[in-house]
Amino acid sequence: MTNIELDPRIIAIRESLKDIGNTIVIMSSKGGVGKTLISSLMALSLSLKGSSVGLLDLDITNPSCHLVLGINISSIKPIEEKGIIPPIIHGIKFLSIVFYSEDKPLSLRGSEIDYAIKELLAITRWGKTSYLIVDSPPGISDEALDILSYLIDPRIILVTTPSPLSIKSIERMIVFLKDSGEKIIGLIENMANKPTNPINKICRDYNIQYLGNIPFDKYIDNCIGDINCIKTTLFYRSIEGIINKIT
Amino acid sequence: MTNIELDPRIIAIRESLKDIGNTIVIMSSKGGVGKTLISSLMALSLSLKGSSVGLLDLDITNPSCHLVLGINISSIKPIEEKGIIPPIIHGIKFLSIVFYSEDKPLSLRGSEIDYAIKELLAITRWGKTSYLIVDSPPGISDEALDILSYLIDPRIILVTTPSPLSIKSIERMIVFLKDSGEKIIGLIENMANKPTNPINKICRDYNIQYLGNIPFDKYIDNCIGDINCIKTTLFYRSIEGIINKIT
Amino acid sequence: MHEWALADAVARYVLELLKENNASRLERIIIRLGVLQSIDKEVFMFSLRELFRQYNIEYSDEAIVLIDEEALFRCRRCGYTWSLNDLEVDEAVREAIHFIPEVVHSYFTCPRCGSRDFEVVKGRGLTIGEVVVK
Amino acid sequence: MHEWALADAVARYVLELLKENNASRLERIIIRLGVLQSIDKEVFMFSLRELFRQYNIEYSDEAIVLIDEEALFRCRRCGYTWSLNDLEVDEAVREAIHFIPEVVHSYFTCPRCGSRDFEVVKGRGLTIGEVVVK
Ligand SMILES: Nc1ncnc2c1ncn2[C@@H]1O[C@H](COP(=O)(O)OP(=O)(O)O)[C@@H](O)[C@H]1O
Ligand SMILES: Nc1ncnc2c1ncn2[C@@H]1O[C@H](COP(=O)(O)OP(=O)(O)O)[C@@H](O)[C@H]1O
Ligand SMILES: [Mg+2]
Ligand SMILES: [Mg+2]
Ligand SMILES: [Mg+2]
Ligand SMILES: [Mg+2]
Ligand code: NI
Ligand code: NI
Ligand SMILES: [Zn+2]
Ligand SMILES: [Zn+2]
Repeated sequence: MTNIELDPRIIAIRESLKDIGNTIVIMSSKGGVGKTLISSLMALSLSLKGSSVGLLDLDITNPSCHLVLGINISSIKPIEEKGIIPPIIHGIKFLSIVFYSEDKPLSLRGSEIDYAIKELLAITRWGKTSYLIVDSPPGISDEALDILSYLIDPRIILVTTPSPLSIKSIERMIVFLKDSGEKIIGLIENMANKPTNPINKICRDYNIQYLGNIPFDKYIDNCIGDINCIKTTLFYRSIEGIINKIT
Repeated sequence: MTNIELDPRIIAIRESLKDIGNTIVIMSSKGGVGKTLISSLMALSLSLKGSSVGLLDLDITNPSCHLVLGINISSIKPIEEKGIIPPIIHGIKFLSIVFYSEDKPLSLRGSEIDYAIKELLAITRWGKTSYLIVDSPPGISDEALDILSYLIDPRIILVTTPSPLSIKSIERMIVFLKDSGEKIIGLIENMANKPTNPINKICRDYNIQYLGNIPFDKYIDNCIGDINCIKTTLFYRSIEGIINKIT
Repeated sequence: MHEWALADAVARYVLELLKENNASRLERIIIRLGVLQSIDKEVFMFSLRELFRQYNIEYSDEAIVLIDEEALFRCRRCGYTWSLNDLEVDEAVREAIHFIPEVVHSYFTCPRCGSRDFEVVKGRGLTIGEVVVK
Repeated sequence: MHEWALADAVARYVLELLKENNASRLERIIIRLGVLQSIDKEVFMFSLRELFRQYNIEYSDEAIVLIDEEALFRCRRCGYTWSLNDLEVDEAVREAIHFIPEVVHSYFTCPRCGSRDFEVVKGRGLTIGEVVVK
């Protein structure tokens, strides 16, 4: 064991995550491809199907899962008891730094992001949880590196759109993940009315499962913040289909 | 003068940027709102109108301006001469870390991003340049903080879409920028067929100029990498309109 | 109160150190408590002793040394330095910061230039200064 | 060759130091040259002397001390440590790295676990060790 790993918080993190069954991380180095919508709706769908599920928003400088699920962060807070216990909202154990940053701007240097993530992970008591869904920011920097280092056996779902700009970006991320032997569950193609050739080709080239496409859904924006509305959308039905495939 | 500022590279940066007329930074803490398309096309439009213009891609871990402009990074390189001289492509002095990372994945911790940006800025010889357009990544971390610290008198163009998730994000960014007295040129509303009420309201509330909307353009993705195709798009015409407003 | 969680992290850390060094007794541990985490020293000390007992960690009463650390900030933009005492901090904000000290960047800006690009030079939270095991 | 640019940064830095300290002469400057920047020592020394001359910086011949620094990497995932000599680096890659040393993260992964999450412990590039002005 090296000195790096002897940060007391790293030891605490191992302990606090030990009763989590599956850790599923939603990733893409491109922004705006739907990571936050997908992670929030996956957590919702798993919860409605009766699983015990946690949702952890690790987009530290731009958290937004609470907006998708319509969580009022000023009235609901984690309980402080030998650490912090995430509030349960729509059946989901939800944790985000917005409980503490209050939707104010939070600009942090990378090393500060690393510190904040370590602290969040170390003091949170998830308890027995079948699925922990983790939302992540774009880019490949401290958040992504921390997720791969500190979480226990993270399994990754990649998200891309068929846009040429997203494609290059997802290829770079795949190489990055494969090099260090990360486990990739598969890839979701978002904002595509049907599976496209370039994305199918990437899945074949890199031997990654194509988990499904999510059509462009012009109603989704109107439903943000209202889960009853969300549940009626095509987007949500697509997520349910994908959940059935991977559970 | 404090010790922080006495990094030799900081002094070199001041020198290397001194002949730049206007530094315009395209920013938003939300990803996928169109920052890269907008910055690349702005540089192109300014260049075609006869201005001397530079384009600097500071999305270090996910650079993509070269993809928009169809720049072949393996055949074209900066020239090394008492520093590096950005190649001129479509009349644009273009600089991106991809010239050195070669479109491979580049995962960097925040402190490494800070180092890379300092190095890039310190050794580049822009020469006399009327406009330097700077593309930036989402989030509010080292790249954004470095841009505001190291560039000389940066003036900011904000980008958002009308989506509720982008709106919260742009509000946080505006507060962040206003607190430290940054100069905001104005805001572009992307993927909106006409100006929307919520974005107009933000502009009024924070006293920011509404620079214009860019309609959803379903042809833009097909033109990525081909500037002749790009020049025929509605997206490009919208950018020309905005350029006329701010120059 | 999350003193328990912080104490548990320290106790498990000592446990691993003892194992690694084939040691049986904690001779000394210096723990700095940065003021941003607002750690209640008595509660923390009580939790730590209780956890040492649970984990069968042998130690003498004088082994545990707690040191307070003031908070100091420095602006990366303009170089200005200030301390927490220079600021008015209301209770709700102090509460938020005590969980995740990094959120100071949401509530404060540099008193001189308004930038949020400042560093917490010291006083962030719990750090371990020195440990001796035998 | 961008030795000139690096030397110019150092020369301007010395100039500011002299001004700040109301000093007139550079007594000593220790410059460490990390191997990743592949700085040609002769070209660098030549450029530095030329620039000192241009900026009217007075100094004695022994004032400038250049020290080579080997590159050392450490994996943040598994703790493994290695040096540049353990790697085969082709010319084009060395060329890319010498401009922006951080792009090592594009070309190399940890030899033990494959992670790109490693740090450059030393040997990154030019750093100033000590300066004395009078
Ligand atoms: N399938 C879809 N149909 C329509 N709009 C979508 C779809 N997926 C995402 N969006 C739009 O993209 C925006 C960004 O989604 P988000 O989940 O925040 O992406 P990310 O987390 O990757 O940045 C949303 O606000 C929404 O407007
Ligand atoms: N006005 C628009 N019309 C249609 N698609 C757009 C428009 N603006 C952006 N896009 C789409 O959004 C994607 C992301 O754009 P990009 O410029 O890379 O955003 P950012 O740099 O903010 O992440 C593009 O690949 C394109 O598919
Ligand atoms: Mg997101
Ligand atoms: Mg792992
Ligand atoms: Mg971009
Ligand atoms: Mg400024
Ligand atoms: Ni507490
Ligand atoms: Ni060179
Ligand atoms: Zn300041
Ligand atoms: Zn390793």
